[in-house]
Order: sequence, then C-alpha cells, then structure tokens
Amino acid sequence: MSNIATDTMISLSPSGSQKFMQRTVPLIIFAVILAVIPVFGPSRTMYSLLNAMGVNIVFAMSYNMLLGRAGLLSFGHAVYFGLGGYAAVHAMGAIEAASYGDGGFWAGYPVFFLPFIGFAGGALAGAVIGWPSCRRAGTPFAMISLGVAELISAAGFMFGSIFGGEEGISGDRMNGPEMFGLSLGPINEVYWFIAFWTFIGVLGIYAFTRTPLGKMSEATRDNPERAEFVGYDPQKVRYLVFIFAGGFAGLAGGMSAVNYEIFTPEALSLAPSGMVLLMAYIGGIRYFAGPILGAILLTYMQSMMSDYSEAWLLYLGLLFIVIVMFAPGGLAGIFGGLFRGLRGDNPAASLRQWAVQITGIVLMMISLVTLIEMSVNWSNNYGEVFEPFGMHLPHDGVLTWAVIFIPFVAGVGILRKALKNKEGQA
Amino acid sequence: DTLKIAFIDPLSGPFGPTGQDGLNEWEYAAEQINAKGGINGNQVEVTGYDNKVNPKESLVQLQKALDNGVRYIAQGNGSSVASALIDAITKHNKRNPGEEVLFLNYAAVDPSFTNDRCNFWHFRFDADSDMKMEAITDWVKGQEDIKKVYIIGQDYSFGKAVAAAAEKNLTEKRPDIEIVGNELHPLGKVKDFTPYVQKIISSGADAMITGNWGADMVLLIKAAIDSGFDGKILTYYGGSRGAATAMGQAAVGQVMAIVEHNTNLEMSDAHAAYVDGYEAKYSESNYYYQRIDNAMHMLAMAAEKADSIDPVDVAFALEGMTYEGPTGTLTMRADNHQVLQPMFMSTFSDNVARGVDNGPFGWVADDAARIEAEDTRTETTCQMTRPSK
Amino acid sequence: MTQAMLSVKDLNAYYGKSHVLRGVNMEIMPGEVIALLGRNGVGRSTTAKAIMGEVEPKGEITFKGQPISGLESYQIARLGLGYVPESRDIFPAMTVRQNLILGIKDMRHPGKHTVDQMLDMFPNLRARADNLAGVLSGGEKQMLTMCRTLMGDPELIIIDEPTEGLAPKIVHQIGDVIAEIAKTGVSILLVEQKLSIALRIADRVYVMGHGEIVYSGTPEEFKTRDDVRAEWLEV
Amino acid sequence: MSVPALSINNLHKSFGPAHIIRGVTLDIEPGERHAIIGPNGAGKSTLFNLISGGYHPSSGSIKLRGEEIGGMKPFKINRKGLSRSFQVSNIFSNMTVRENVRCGVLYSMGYGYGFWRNVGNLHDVQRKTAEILESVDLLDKAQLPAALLPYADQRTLEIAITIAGGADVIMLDEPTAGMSHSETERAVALIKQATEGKTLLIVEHDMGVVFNMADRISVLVYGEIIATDKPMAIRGNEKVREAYLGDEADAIEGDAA
Amino acid sequence: METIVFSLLNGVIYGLLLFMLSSGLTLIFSMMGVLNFAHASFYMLGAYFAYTISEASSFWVALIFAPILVGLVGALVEKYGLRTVHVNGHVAELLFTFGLAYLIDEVVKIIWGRNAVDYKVPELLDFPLFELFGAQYPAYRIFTLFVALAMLAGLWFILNRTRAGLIIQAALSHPHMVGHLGHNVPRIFMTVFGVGCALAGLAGVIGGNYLVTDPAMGVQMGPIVFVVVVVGGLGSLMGAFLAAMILGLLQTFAVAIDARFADIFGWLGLDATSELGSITIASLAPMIPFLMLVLVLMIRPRGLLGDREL
Ligand SMILES: Nc1ncnc2c1ncn2[C@@H]1O[C@H](COP(=O)(O)OP(=O)(O)OP(=O)(O)O)[C@@H](O)[C@H]1O
Ligand SMILES: Nc1ncnc2c1ncn2[C@@H]1O[C@H](COP(=O)(O)OP(=O)(O)OP(=O)(O)O)[C@@H](O)[C@H]1O
Ligand SMILES: CC(C)C[C@H](N)C(=O)O
Ligand SMILES: [Mg+2]
Ligand SMILES: [Mg+2]
Repeated sequence: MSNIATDTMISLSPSGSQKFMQRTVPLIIFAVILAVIPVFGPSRTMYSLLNAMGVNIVFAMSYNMLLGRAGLLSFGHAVYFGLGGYAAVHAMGAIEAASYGDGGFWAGYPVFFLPFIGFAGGALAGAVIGWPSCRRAGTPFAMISLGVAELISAAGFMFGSIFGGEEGISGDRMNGPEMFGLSLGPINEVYWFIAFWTFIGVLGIYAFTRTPLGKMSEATRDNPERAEFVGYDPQKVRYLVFIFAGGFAGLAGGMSAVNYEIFTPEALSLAPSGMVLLMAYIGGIRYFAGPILGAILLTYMQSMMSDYSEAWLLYLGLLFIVIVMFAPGGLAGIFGGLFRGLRGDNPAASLRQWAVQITGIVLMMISLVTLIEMSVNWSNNYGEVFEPFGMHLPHDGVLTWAVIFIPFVAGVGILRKALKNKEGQA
Repeated sequence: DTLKIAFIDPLSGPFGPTGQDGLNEWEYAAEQINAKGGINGNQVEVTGYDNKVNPKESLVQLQKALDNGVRYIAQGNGSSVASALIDAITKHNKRNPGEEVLFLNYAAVDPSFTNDRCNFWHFRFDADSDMKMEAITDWVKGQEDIKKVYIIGQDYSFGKAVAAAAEKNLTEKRPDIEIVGNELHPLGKVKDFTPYVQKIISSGADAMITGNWGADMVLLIKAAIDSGFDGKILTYYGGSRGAATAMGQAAVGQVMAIVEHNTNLEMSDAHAAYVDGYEAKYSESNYYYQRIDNAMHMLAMAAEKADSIDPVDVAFALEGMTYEGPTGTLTMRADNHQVLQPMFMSTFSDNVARGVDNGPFGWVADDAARIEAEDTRTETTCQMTRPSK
Repeated sequence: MTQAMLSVKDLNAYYGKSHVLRGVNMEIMPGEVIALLGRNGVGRSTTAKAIMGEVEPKGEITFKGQPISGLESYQIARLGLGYVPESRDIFPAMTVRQNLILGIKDMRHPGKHTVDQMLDMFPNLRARADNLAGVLSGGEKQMLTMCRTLMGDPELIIIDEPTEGLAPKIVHQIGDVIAEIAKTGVSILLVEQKLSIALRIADRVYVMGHGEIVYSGTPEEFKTRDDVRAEWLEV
Repeated sequence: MSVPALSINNLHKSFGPAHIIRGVTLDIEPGERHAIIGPNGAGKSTLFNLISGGYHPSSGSIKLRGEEIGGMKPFKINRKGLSRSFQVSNIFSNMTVRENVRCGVLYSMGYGYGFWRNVGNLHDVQRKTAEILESVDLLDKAQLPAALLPYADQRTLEIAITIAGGADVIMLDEPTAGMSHSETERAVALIKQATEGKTLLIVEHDMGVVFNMADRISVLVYGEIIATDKPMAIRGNEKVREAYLGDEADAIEGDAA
Repeated sequence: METIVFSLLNGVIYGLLLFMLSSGLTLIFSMMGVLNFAHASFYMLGAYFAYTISEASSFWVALIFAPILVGLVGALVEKYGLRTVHVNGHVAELLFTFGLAYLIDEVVKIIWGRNAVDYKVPELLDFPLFELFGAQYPAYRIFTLFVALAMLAGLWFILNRTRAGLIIQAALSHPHMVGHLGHNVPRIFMTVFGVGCALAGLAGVIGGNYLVTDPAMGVQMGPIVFVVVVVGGLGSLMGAFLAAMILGLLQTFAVAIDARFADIFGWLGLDATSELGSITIASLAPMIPFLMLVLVLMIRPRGLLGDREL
C-alpha cells in the first residue's frame, strides 16, 4: 500500500478542525441554546410551548430519517410516536403503582428515563409493522403506511384497556426516584427533561446518519438497484432504518408522555402524521436541521396563531403551498441560500436583492392578510369588522379595497422587477 | 380587578362552529353581567382558547391560560378533553397551592366525572348523561304505543354510557318494552347511515334513542327520515346547531331532544330580552346553552357569598348553592358538584315563535314535557375529598 | 437563392453560469444532410438542444424563415422539426407500437409513414412490436427512437449520436437508413463521432470546437484537411 | 485443471413467450479476460443480469467458483465476490464521488448494516476509498456530487464502484460506450490495471477495445453462443463476420473520431 | 332475506357513490401520477357550487354547470400551481395538493359558513320510489345509480379512445421528449386535471344532497378515495369500479351483520365479555377499506385489475 493513498485519505476526509467546525460546533451551539433559554425566564406558556417544540423536533427529525434520508414517504409515522408514547405512559403507571405498592423493578425506574421505554416501544412497533411495509418503496410504501395508520388508530379506539378509548391513558410523572434533582412537577423542571432528551434525540439521529447503515439508507434512496449490486439488500436497509425511525419517534412519544402525562388514541391517527410531514417538509427535508426549524415554526403556529386569527389553517395551507411551489428546500433551504449569498462574492448586491424581494413579499402579504381577515370577519356575520392598528376595514369600505389592491399591485410589480434583474445578472 | 375565564374548546376545524357558539354565549353572559356591575365588583373577561378538541392541545392552552392569570376554566366539547383537563387541573392545584383553578363544565356529560372520578375542582352545569337518560325514559314510560326501542350510539365512553343507561332504565321502567337493537358505531367515521337505519326499520322499532352528536347525529337522523323511519327519534343533541336544516319538514313531531331549555318555552320578559339580545348580536347562531347563563349567575352568586373571587372560596360557596333561574330552581349538589335543574323533552316543530338555523323550524316543550329538577337526581358514588379551608 | 431550412445565427447557450455555446452559426438547406463533428463536450448536443428549445437559446434561430427561439418545444416540433436525442428517451412502460403511435402529432392527419412501414424497415423491432420498450436492448432502443421521430413527418431531423452502443454491423445499417431517409427529401442534422458514417452520407460537414463552428466544408474537402482533424477532432 | 471462475451450463431465459437466452454454456477461467460480443438484442445484457442476479434463470446453472448462484439475489452474489457495472450509468447521483465509491467498499470490508460505528472513523474504509479513487484518477473530483460529473467520468465512476468491493470476478457492460477515442484509451488502461489478476467478463461494441483486451471472445447471437475463441480466430470466423462484424472486421481499430 | 336485499341495494348505491368520487382521481392518478389529496375537496366544491346554483335557478342547471365550474378551478390550479411543482417530482405534487386541501376547506368556510347548507334533493326526484319491507327507497338514490353508470361509460371512452392517456404516460417518463414529438403536454395535463376535478365536482353535486353538504365532507371522504383507486389498480377504470362496489358492499354487509368476534371465533375460546370478543363486525366497517388497501398492496401490488404496479 502506497503512501499516496494514505496522504490522499487524509486530504480527502475533512481535517480535524473542519470536522469540529462543521459537526461539533453546531451541536454545541444547539446545546447552549437549550441550556440558556431558562435564563430569560420564560413564562408558563413559553415553557409549555418549548416543551412541545422539543417533542416535535425529535419527532420531525425521526420522520426525516424516513422521508429525507431514506426517501420513504410515510403517512403513518404518528403510529410509532403513539405506540412509544403509550408504552411510556403505561410504564409511568407501573412506576406509580409500584411506588405505592410493593416496589419491584418499576419502583426503581426513574420517570426521567421513560423516553427509553418510548424508544423501545416505537422500535418494536417499527420492527413488527415495518416487516410487511418495507418490502416496497415509493408510492406503495406511502399507501401502506396510510392504511396501517388508519387501522392502528381505529384499533386504538377499540382496545380500551391498552389505549384508554377516547379519553386516553393518563399518568402522574411525580413518582419513582428523582433524577438530577428534578421532581418534574413544575413545568420549568420538565423543561430540563425535554431539553435533555431533545438533545439526545438530535444527537442520536445525527450519529445515525454517520453510520454505515445511515449512509446506505441514502444510497438506497438514490438508487436501490445499484445498492443491491454492491452487496446490500435494499429491503433490509429500509427495514432497519424504519425500525430506528420508529424508535426515535417513540422516544419523542416518551417525551410527550412525561410532558403531558396523557396519551390518547388520536396521537396515532392521520392528523399528527400529516402534521409531522408538514413540519419536516416546511423545514426542509434535504437538510439535517430542516425538520428542527419546521417543528419550531409549526408548533408555534399550531398553538399560538389560532389566538390571533381564526383563519390560521388557511395561513398554514398557504405557507405550505408557497414553500412547496417556490422553496422546495424549505426554510433551511431559504436560510442556506441567504447564508451563501452573504458569503458570496457580492454580499451587498445580494442584500439589496433580498431587501427588494422582501419588500415585495411583505406588500403582497399585507394585501392578502387584509383580504382574508376582512373576509373572515365579514363572513362570521356578527357584524364584525377587521380593525388592525386602529384602522376600520369593513368589507364594503373603499379603504379596505385600497389596502388590498395597492400593495398587491405594488408587490407583484416589485417582485417581477426583482426577478428580471436576477436573470439579467446571470 | 377582573375575573378571567378561559374558554378552552375547539374554535377551528370541524368542531369549530360548536365551540364558537359556546364562546359566544359565554362572552354574552359576561357582557350582561358586567353591565350589571360584574361579579362581586369585578369585571368578567372571557377569552377563547382553541384546543381543536384535542386533549393534549387543551393542556397547552391551559398553560397559556394560567399564564394570563386565569383561574376559571370553562369547557364542554367532549368528555375526553374534560377528562384530561380534570386530571391536569387536579395535578396543577396539587403542585401549585395558592394558584388553584376551577373547572366549569358546561357540556361534557360523562357521568363518571360526578361519580367515581368526582373532584372538588370540577363543577358540572349540564345534566350528566345518566340524568338525561332518566328523563328520556321517564317520558317513554308514558308512551304506551312504544313497544320496541332501538339504541344506537357512538363507540366511545359517552356513547357506551348512554347505551348502558338506556338499557338499565328501560328494563326498570318499562319491562314490556323490547330492546330490539343496541348498537355502537365508530365515532365520526360513518358517511352513510342508511344501512344502520334499514337495520333499525327492519327490527320494527317504534323509537330510537341516540346520544349522537355532530355529524354522526345529523347524518343518522337524515338517513332515518329519508328512509321513511316513522318512529320517534329521541336524542341528546338534536337541538344543536345545523341539525334542523338537515332534518327538515319530515322530522317535525318525530325528533325529540332532552335539553334544559329551548327558546319557545314561556319566558319572563327579562329572560326573553336576554335571548333576543343574544340572537340579535349573533345572527348566525341560536340561543342554545341556557346552562352557560346559569353557570355565570351561579358563579356570581357564589363569589358574592364568599366575598372573594378566589377559586377555593368560590368552590366552597358553590357547593349546595341554589339559584332561581329562568326555568326554575337550580341546585348545585354538594356531594358531587352536579347541578340539578328542570329539564325538557323538546319536540321538533314547524309551528314555533322562534326558529333555529334561520329557518321555520324550532323546538317546543309543553308542561307535560317538563321534568322537575329534583326528579333528575341520581345516586352518586362520589367520595369528595376537599382541601382544607 | 432558396431559403435555408434552418438557420442559426450567433447562438449562445448557458448551463447555469457556464457558457457552453459561444456564437454558433450554421445553415441547413432543404434536403441537405449536415454532419456536425467535434470532440466530446464541445457543445454539439447542446446545439441540438438549443435549437429544439430544451436549453434556452440566446440568439436567432429560424426554421423555414420563421423565428423559433423561445417557442415551446411542441410548437417547434409541429413546425416540422424532428429530434432524436442522445439519451434516446424511449417510453419504457409502453409497447414498441405505442411508442411509434406517439410519434404521430395529430391522429386526424397521420403522416406518410405507417407503423407497419417502420416495423418493416427494422425487422428487429417487428419481433418486439408488442413488448414494452423498456426491455429493448440498447440498439433496439436506438432504432425505435428514429422510427418514432419519422412517424411525425418531420422536414428536418436532428439526430444526436445515433450509432452509439450499436454493433458494428448495425452501425453500417443505420448509416444506410439515414441516407435512405435523406433521399425522401428530409433534411438531416447529424451529430456523429464515427467519421466513416458521417463522411459517407453528409453533404456538408461542420466541425465544432469550444462552442463555436470552427470549420465547414464538403466531405471531400474535409478529407484533405488533416490540420482541422488534428486540431479539432483528434487528441 | 482448476475450477472455472464462472461456469455457465445450458442456461435458458424466457420472458413470457420470448426465448431470449437459448442454452448458453460457457466456462471462464480464473484470471481470464473474456469478452462477449454480439448484435444488439442478442441477449448480452440479459446474460449479465442472469449471472449477477438481476434475473432468475428459466433453467440451467450458473456456478461461481463451483458454487451454484443461479437465482440468488444480487446482493448475495455480490458478497460472494462477483461485481458488475451497467450499460447505462447507474450511480448514486445525489452523493459525492467519494461517497459513491465508499458505498461500494463498505460491505466488503465487513461493515454491513452497522449502526454503531461512525463511518468517519473507519480508517480502513477511508483508505480503500482513496486508493480506488486514486487508481481511477477521480481523486480531484472526489467531493463533487456524482450527478455533476461529465459523462465519461460518470462511466469511470461506474467502474470504480464496481471494482470497489474487491470482487475477483468483474463484469463490465459496455464500459466505454459514448466515450471518445482518447477517453476510451484511458478507460481501457484503467480497466486493465484495475482488474489485474482478476477474472473479467466484458461486453463491448467497440472492437478496438475488445480485440485489444480480451484473452478470449464469445459471440452471442440470438441467445446462443456461436463461437468462443482467441481474438484472431474470431476475426477470421465466417459466421461471426456475417452475424456481427460485417465489413468492420477489417478496420478493427474502430474509428471513433 | 331482508337484510340481504337491503344490503345489496345500499351496498351498490354506496359503491357507486364511491366510484363517482374516485373516478376523477383514477383519471388523474393513473394518467398524471398525481395523488391528489385535494380530490375530496373538489368534491366538496362541487356540492357547494351546486347548492348556490340550485338556489339561484335549479338543480338541473347545477348538475351541468357546477362540475364545469369545478373543472375550471381544477384547470387553474394545475396551470398556476401544480405545473410549477411538477418538476420537483411526485412527492412535491402530493404535498401541494395536501396544502391545497387545507386551502379549499378554509375558503369554503369563509364563503359558505361553517355549518351545513340546505342543499336539497330536487323536487322532481324527492319521492319514495318503492317500499321494501317497510323501508322507503328514495327515487334520488336510483337517480345516482344512473348518473354513475353514465360516468363510467363516459370515462371508459376518454381513457380508451383518446391518445391523451398515452401522451401523458409518456410525459411522465420523458416530458421533454413528448414535447419534441409535437404534443402540447402542459395543455393535456391541464385538461386531464380539470376533467378529473370536474368529475369530483359531479360526484359532489350528486353526493351533497344525498349526504350532507358541510365543510367537513371533504376531509371525511379523503382517504377512502385513495383506497378505491389503489385497490382497483392503477390505470384501470373497471378496477376502480369493481373496488368501489366491493368496498360498498363489504361495508354495508358488515354493518348488517349482527355478530361479535366472540360469535365467530368462539371456537378459539374467545369470550364475549372480553375486549376482543366484544368487538362487533359492524364496528369494523370503517376499517375494511384500509385493511383491503394494506392487503392488496402486500399481496397484489398492481391492484385488482391494474395493468402496472404503483
Ligand atoms: N445539464 C448540464 N449541466 C451543466 N453542464 C452541462 C450539462 N450538459 C452538458 N454540460 C456541459 O456542457 C458542455 C457541452 O456539452 P454537450 O453535451 O453539448 O457536448 P457534446 O459535444 O455533445 O459532447 P458529448 O460527446 O459528450 O455528447 C460539456 O462540457 C458538458 O460537460
Ligand atoms: N424483461 C424483459 N422482457 C422481455 N424481453 C426482454 C426483457 N429484457 C430483455 N428483453 C429482450 O431480450 C433481448 C436481449 O436484450 P439485451 O438487453 O440482453 O441485449 P444486448 O445483447 O445487451 O443488446 P445491446 O448490445 O443492444 O445492449 C432484447 O430483444 C430485449 O428486447
Ligand atoms: C359537546 C358534547 C356533544 C360532548 C359530549 N356530550 C361528550 O360528553 O363527550
Ligand atoms: Mg453529445
Ligand atoms: Mg446490452
């Protein structure tokens, strides 16, 4: 074996410092953000929102192991989230029973580590259900996942002793041994639990992408036929990835179980499966951090935006469509583009370009939001009128339509011009 | 000061309309009481929190409400959500002494909330499903021509509770009646009830009893009428929004609903003004939840009695309180926090002073259809544990 | 002077930022067979794509006197331009016959060729007429693509590397077929590597280098120009 | 005599009524460079697919070093040390060149479906990958996404992935198709060097390549092998001329521009 | 006996309704490969348009114009939305329609309110056609039967007698090439999508008053439409028809059967009071489609009559 090969090997794989910058630093930053948040003294709402985000981050990342990495579009990922969660809730019940009863294994099991149970539950479910579903990729896989999700969630309402019917199964997290001095009672203590597991989840999923199996899952996504001719069974690759994705979904389920102390069969259904799909996609499935962004944004919209507008689902739909149409890289893709532009040869020009584009978009948004809000208020028919910033915008007011039309026309004009400029530059 | 009530119910999605109606009435009730000086001198503020009928989301909204300084939670759509909220509130109150929260349940009627799972922090202003079934079967008792009854409901705790109560009550009150069917169908999944209805028709039933709500109720009744079912249809929620439109002329005299109020009852001037005011303000919705008005008044009385708006004091004051409401005397039982109020077997009619859904149809109840509050009392298994004062 | 069938003036094309065609000029007269030669990667296929509207052309392209740059590819095709791409692009999930039928632009006015004629021309295909095109061998696919384009009655066909991957004997046959097609009066722009074929059937030769036409002349003249060969074709 | 590296006996394959491979029998000795030529549609690629596991034989046997592999799954056959390339480039187009080669390396080095190791720390894999990239001269393009490679480089990568797993029976389906003369020469050199000491089975239409490289040539026509012999003998074979080479047999250099 | 006759009749009618709903998707899915998640939303639009039109004039006018309107909406959606996403592949298309479903649902709520609207069966057909064992059979149901059969015939013609199908299929593998052969692919795509949506709209006109016209009707019907298309088999109209019928009949019969698991599996020692034993066959009805979906995909991935795999 020659020196050349050894030398080139070193030059090929990124250097130690590069590795550090590209891999370790983002993780450290992530950990630091998680650790620093409580310093700002979040409110209860903020905490519960953050906790929900943590759960969804892990859930969305686990989903992206399938969609983004392995190219498997699933409509039933919530099944594994839910089954993992149920496993954790039942374990929570066992801990409670054991600590009031005669002890045993569960009496010594800290609630803090319930996500392990969730992981095991999700992975087990993945192993059982994945066996038939992973035989095929593509649309058949998607359809099977849809069918399985419907079946399992229907079963969820049938087997009351396991799933608790419509009411679900509740538990109490303040039992069993405490870990790290956290009683897990108050929500700010739960935050630490969530932060810890969010980090573990993200780290674990990241580590997975670096393993031979993780790499081969990408290879199988791109070209299953070729994967077979380099010694890999694509079905087995998919199946193993599926189990891991199920496991991490279950981990998120376990986090959720501790956070909410309740699990309902609804958690297994199509709706959350669809939501996690939206999260991953809006965030950007081709980017590792994409689903994190998506989870944060959608959790926020889901919980907070409904306070501001009845039409929040309409906005969600619009946002999603806009992303699908114009930014298939998702939020991460947009940020990535901005970042590259800033580091490109002409940051000033890119900045100017964005400023123009953003102005155009904002103008169009003003018009759209006015139109929607005006319509919503009007159609509710209680004589309500949209009144932003002290303006009075009834459906038959001249001002209203001016606020709708003028920015729209201006926005379209600006965007068109911006796009033309861009072409001219190329 | 203000007394803040968080209304946690669906405000968007498929159940949005139902929740919105509830919120409207809570807000209207607050407005009316504020006009009279509020509760014990405090203005009442009702804020809607959208839970999308999801127990988990309800808990997030609960945290939000707590942040905003809310100490009173109102909820009704779905016993499953109520169950989650009861649990969460109990834990919260245990974990955060001094910040207790009270749960005003205006529609979630799972009997267990005032029985095995009864709880000091929970007060129910609606009759529970057992009480409603007592009322329905009492009415059936008097109907000699009903010989065969078919029970159909949604497959979940509430539907099961309804079915069990119906079976039990009927065998007690009318042993001669044959229960020709007792069926649970999946919740919110059936698109065409015709097969079910034909089963009911072929069973020869003279009456059908159902606790269905939402689309399940509307579709069921519509299918029954289209297929020419001519027996009585005895419902819990026939009076809710949108049903009248779907039922139409054919359902007149045939569909009945057990309610605590309908707008064609004899009303005092003050009460009529209250109802008129509501319907004028919210032209798209109808006055439906008398119990919200009741709850608001009872809350006010309790606060005044305790001379405090602290939930713990108010809760103790609410126990055993009586209130002279528009339909009669109401009592909040101290033993299980269940209200007792007069109930009415209302009948769907086309000859009404006030229609619903902006149509010509509405609900009526004559004197014979009135059930006195005391008669709705049921046994309770509740063993209430109370905090120390 | 007769009008050129196809005329390309100062054609430029880009892939992203890379400037691939840098002012290509060429003309094809009615009935002419033109061979476009050049090394790998000089932009011959790109020229074809730009004419066909698959790559955005910057410059003037006229077909029978009508400007076609900026038209949709189906509009270009309907004017009478046929294209046999390098990638062949047969429709794998359809039968050979269906592939051929798809070559007809308008069922109400089918062209002068029928499916049967085509299958006669290539007996290999006849045997596979009702097989899915996806399972054809590489060579069969090539034949299918040419036939499919002929079904549309084009007046000018651009053929990109038709002999790639073909058995030596077939290579020869393809040459004959192209010559045969040319005899029916169709103009042909042939992008080809194999000189033997190109020189045998072409009326004129263009040589391309670095995104420009660097030589044009008749095959006879070209055979004498070793300098051109040396500079632009050999390595 | 040693066990043949690959031994095919009376192999048949039909697709429905179409009888494509009609009784092929062929032994390939270890270390031999064997070319298969034949008209388009003769069944060369089909034969490759049968050997490498892409298709299931209708009947007959295929033995790899004496062991029956007919009908095995491709990945199993691959693990036994037989690797193939494709007529149409079949690479992992969203990955970088380096990752492509690494995919070829991983299994053979025993890392299989491992999910407990970081590929970044598998130094033997890194080294092997670098070696292979080096040997096919793609080192400077290692970090490029494979989809962006020029055509000829994609073909080269195709070969690199094929040899990466260290298989000792290598099958190449038209490796130089679409390459220019100079690229073809480079590819030939590369193939020669990379398959040094290994058994090579190659399909080509470029007679220059075939006659330059092969120890023996088989001619497949309509699913039957009509001749197997040394290159010189094949060139002179009348049947082969008629069925395949045509006049080209004389101008064997090939005449890519 | 009664049960069987009823179930047959109801099963057939329900099956036909399912078929009407899914026929448009069969067209879109098998021709364009687009799993249109918003399909049921177009169905809903059809019902609402029909409601508004029939308020203004009559049901019969609505029967014609509502589907056309829906088709136009569909064509616009294709032209200004789907087309942009097409280049990014099927997942992107699917997600686009996923978002579109949200959008249509919300817009419907804004325009027509959140409650059911009073979309009535036309008076001409509002009478019981016959009576069977004491239950009346509304004439309108029989009318739906004829509309569905007409749709089947019409669609069969479109799919088999036009080359559009071929062209679109071809465009799925090599869109540029199809253009080079002189076919205006974008317009064909737009037309197919429009026609598919119009069919959904027609189903809405018929189904809206047969069932209920409210903003939830789209969501409710959503997934089952896929089941019909997939189980029937890609590219096969007859398959979709067959699948719809089987689903309709199975679901109706399941409801009609008065049995619990314990009654059937009693020999396994299953107890009627146990959780598993007390599950009724009727309660399984809504699960049947999905069970079929999973089984078909596993056992026979090309569906009942499909000519190719998904
Ligand atoms: N899609 C593409 N994106 C970026 N660059 C491209 C693309 N297609 C071709 N190129 C580059 O443009 C140049 C010209 O390509 P073109 O295909 O026209 O060459 P050619 O003369 O036909 O050669 P070949 O013999 O390879 O077919 C080449 O350098 C090629 O790498
Ligand atoms: N799956 C299949 N079903 C039916 N016929 C097939 C299938 N695969 C290949 N064929 C047919 O088998 C014959 C041999 O094809 P193959 O691809 O092996 O040819 P080849 O010798 O490699 O030709 P080329 O040199 O052109 O690549 C062809 O006629 C082809 O149409
Ligand atoms: C709002 C009501 C329809 C809720 C129902 N009664 C339940 O308790 O679940
Ligand atoms: Mg080329
Ligand atoms: Mg081949």
